[in-house]
Amino acid sequence: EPQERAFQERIDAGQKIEPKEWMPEAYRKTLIRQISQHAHSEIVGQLPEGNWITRAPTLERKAILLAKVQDEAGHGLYLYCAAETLGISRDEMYGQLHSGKAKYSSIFNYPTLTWADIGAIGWLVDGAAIMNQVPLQRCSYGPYARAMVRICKEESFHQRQGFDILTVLCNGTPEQKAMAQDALNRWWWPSLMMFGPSDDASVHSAQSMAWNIKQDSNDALRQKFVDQTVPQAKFLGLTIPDPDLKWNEEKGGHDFGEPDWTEFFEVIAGNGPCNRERLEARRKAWDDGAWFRDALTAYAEKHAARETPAAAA
Amino acid sequence: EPQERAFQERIDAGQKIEPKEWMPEAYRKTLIRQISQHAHSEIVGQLPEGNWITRAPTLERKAILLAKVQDEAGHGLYLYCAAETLGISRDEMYGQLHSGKAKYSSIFNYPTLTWADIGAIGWLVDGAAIMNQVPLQRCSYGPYARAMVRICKEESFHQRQGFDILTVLCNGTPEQKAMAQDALNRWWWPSLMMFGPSDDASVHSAQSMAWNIKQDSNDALRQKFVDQTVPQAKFLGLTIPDPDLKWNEEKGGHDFGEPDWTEFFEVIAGNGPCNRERLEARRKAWDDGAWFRDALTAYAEKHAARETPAAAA
Amino acid sequence: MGVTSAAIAEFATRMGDNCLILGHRDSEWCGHSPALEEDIALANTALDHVGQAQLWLGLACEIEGRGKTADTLAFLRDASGYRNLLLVEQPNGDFGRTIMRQFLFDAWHLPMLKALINSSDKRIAEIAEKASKEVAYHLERSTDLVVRLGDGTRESQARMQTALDFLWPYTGEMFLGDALDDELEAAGIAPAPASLRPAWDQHVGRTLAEATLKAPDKSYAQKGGKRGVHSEHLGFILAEMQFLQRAYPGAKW
Amino acid sequence: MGVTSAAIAEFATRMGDNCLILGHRDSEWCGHSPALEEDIALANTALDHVGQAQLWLGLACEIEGRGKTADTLAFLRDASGYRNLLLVEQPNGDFGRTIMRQFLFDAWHLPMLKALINSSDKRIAEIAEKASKEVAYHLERSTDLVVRLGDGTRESQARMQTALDFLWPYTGEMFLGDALDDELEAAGIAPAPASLRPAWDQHVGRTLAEATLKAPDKSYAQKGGKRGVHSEHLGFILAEMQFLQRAYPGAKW
Repeated sequence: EPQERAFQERIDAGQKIEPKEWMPEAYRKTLIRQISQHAHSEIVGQLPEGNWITRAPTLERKAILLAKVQDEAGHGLYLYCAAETLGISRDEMYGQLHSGKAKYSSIFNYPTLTWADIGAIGWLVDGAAIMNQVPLQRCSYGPYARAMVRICKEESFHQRQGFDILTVLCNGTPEQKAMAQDALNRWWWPSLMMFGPSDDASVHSAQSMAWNIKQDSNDALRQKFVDQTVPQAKFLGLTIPDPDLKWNEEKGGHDFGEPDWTEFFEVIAGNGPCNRERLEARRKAWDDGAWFRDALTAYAEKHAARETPAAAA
Repeated sequence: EPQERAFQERIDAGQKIEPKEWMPEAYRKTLIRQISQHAHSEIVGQLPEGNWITRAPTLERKAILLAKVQDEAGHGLYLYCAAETLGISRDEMYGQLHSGKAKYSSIFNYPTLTWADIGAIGWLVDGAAIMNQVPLQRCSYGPYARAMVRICKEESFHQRQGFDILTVLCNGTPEQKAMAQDALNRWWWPSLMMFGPSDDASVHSAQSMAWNIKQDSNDALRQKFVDQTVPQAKFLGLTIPDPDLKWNEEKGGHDFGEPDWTEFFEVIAGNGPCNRERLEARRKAWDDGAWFRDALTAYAEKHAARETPAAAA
Repeated sequence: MGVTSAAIAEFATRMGDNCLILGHRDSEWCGHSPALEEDIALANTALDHVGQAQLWLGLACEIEGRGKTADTLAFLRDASGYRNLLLVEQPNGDFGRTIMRQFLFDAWHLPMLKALINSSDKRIAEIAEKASKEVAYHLERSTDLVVRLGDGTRESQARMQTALDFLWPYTGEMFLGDALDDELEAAGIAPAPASLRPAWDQHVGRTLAEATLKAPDKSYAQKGGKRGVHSEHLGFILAEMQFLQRAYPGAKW
Repeated sequence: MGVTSAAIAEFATRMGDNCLILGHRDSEWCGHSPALEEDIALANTALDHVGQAQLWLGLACEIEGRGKTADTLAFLRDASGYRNLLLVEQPNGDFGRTIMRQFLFDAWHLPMLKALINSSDKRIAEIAEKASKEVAYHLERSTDLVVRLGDGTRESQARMQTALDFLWPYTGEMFLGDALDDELEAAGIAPAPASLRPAWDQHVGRTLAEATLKAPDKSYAQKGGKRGVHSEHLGFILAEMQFLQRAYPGAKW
């Protein structure tokens, strides 16, 4: 396996792997799974936020939210393109999403119930996503790393916008402040679960780290997220719904409670509050749009056919 | 034609014609057209008012409106039954409605744009309908006359409810009063048109009158309606949108302007604001409900089939 | 009697909100149902539910004693203030899903009301007495339709099974008690939610069997409605329902 | 210049309301369109329209000078206060109808804005200048899609023809002038609506021909939007759009 050794050496040396270069089959498969799952998350992620576009409270907020959801579709596009460089088509990936074979981030199976949820998603969900994604800008697969550079820039913008929504609510009427607190109560634990279960023992994770397509342990990222978020909540005047949360001087970080992993696995298993609706919405968009995609293909073929004979003549 | 003469004599004597008795084919056809059109009007009439059930401003108003729309469906049912006694099935009549062959009252092709429209429909549209319908309680065809007795009782109740809605609005905020005036402005002329064009010269009308399935001329009813409505508008403090409207001492009634018959014929021709939507809604209800009706039929047949052998054994 | 009035008011709100939201959903069918008889029947059901909502919410206001009315509660609370079960706010879907939703709810509603007739709180008992007559008829009707549609054509059976599968996860919430329920049960005011399960299981089981339908094996219960955590649908219901009261604050109608 | 500020404010409101309501309709597709590229493109169009609405409604408020903002107008007017064309409030239907509606509107919007660039009112000219660049792109895109979908498959052609037939009666309103339009035209502030017809006819005619679609012969114009008499759809749009501002009066967001 000199090829594999050489491959690993290049990765260890911090070099980027590019599409046409040799790579182990498992590396390719792992990346396809990871990138397409990430792409699907962007696409499905349009739905909970899109749910409030028509009800955004001001024109400015409406415009910002529209732009954000549009960015997410754009991220989906970059990521599908990155995955396509590994030899899978976008339609295949959609097929996996619609059949339930491919996953997307479980966080999007929670409902957006108030306008404050739009703030909380930006602050917490995008915040957690960034924490996962920033290291990926330096990951070993070139197209993925480059997509992440663009995505991270926009995500941090989104996070600030979410925080801004909450800042305004927390400085608003008592009802608005309560709305913000309620959103934090509902989104806090699902956000912590975004980093996945404790992965100390995971062989899977070890291989991904060796390949430099995962850089930090789930627990380390979760700790980092908590430590970053606690002072922000304090700034907002909101209470994090965790009685076990406290500063641990010794470790220089916060101690915090254990998320309800039973709930996590239920949501993964399809029993979250919105799993069925999200998938149904995506399937419906796809099925209802078949005629549209077919028409564009037919037009392109007719057009090509019309031009070819002329060119040949 | 001694049969026809005898028939006419019975009618002239004020006797009722019953389903199984002999009647001229033209009488039958005219009645089917008139009754089914009336039934269709009740059914289509559910739509403009139904449009505000989910937005009724109080629970009490919601309940009243629900009951009213339910009554209309009930009226439809009586009338379809009355028409069925003349040898046409309900499904055939639906078919004529859905194909556009049968008409319904043009008034329901106008939209309900505010809550005040619900008041205006009760006051003006039901008011005009009652004026048309009261004499029909004494019409020559028994089943139709009896249906009209029930219907008229409920309609006059509806009219009072509509007037009550407007009374509250007219005694409410300036915005509410403006809403009421706006509704009157939009519903006044279409209500006058409900009596149909001037019918002095209509042979059709003359025959219907001879058969006692129409008792008054369109113009006479329209005059009666205006005379009844003007003082009610005054009571409400609303202005009828007709600059030519004034009391004529000599004739003991009001002079009033001519409705825009061009508009009337456009609406009849399908160009009213809501013609397409109304018909589309009814067609969709029918088509989407096919599986439901089929299932009930299939169940009844299975059930009958299961019982028959047992009974025969 | 150690039960605070607040607990009774909250209970009345839960009952009233179920009626109000289900009545709203039913009323969306007005003029659009598959047969004229169904237009009439469903409008009638909606009407009963609106009337029941008036009674329950009226009671909640009376107890609270701050001059609110049933209308205040109906039209001026945002979604997080609503206490209805998730089941009743689910979209209508096809007519089969609407009937199935009604059936699953009625089969819980009637035993609940029957138990409430013996409530130690007279006001609750009175409302339950009145409502139970209406709801007995609702259940009779929805049961009959579930049987006929389930055991109808192949298509109708498939539609009813799909409806059942879709709605099933929302039924568990009806039987989950919380501290409030415990408090009310201890005081003889309302039955423990779990105590209604056998009657429901029996009626639903028998009906589904007759309807040739099969209840899903798994049953992860979707919950939250009773404490104000709803689905994304309720916000849209309220935006529509409350528009006039919100847009013209303080006006009389 | 005999034109009252009120007339200019009303005109700006008409322009702004068209953008706001069409933007709202377009935004309903977010996450639900037939292809990812369309999600992006339609969100972009919606975004442009919301921005244009802010400018036009902002101008209307500035002229009125009573401290209102574009948000006040957007979120606190009931339907009868809205001045948009009936065309833009029509339901989305399938994606083909949405594209066709956009096309028919864009083909009017661009000539309108181009004419307004020469408005004697500088503020109007400035908004038109900015918006026309965005709208030129909208028209390019919707024209291209109409051609490709019309001349695509048999099904897509049928869908686009159905969309065209459905929407056609709402196009006449764009070219009907009233006293306000006369006043503004006389003052060189805005073009006579009828003057935009030839450009529209030409572009639409050419595009439909290329798309193998046929404009309906008859054209009874549905009208009323410009004077606040809308279809039944607008009320539902506003109930949803305005919910938060109505439910939490005076709050800042």
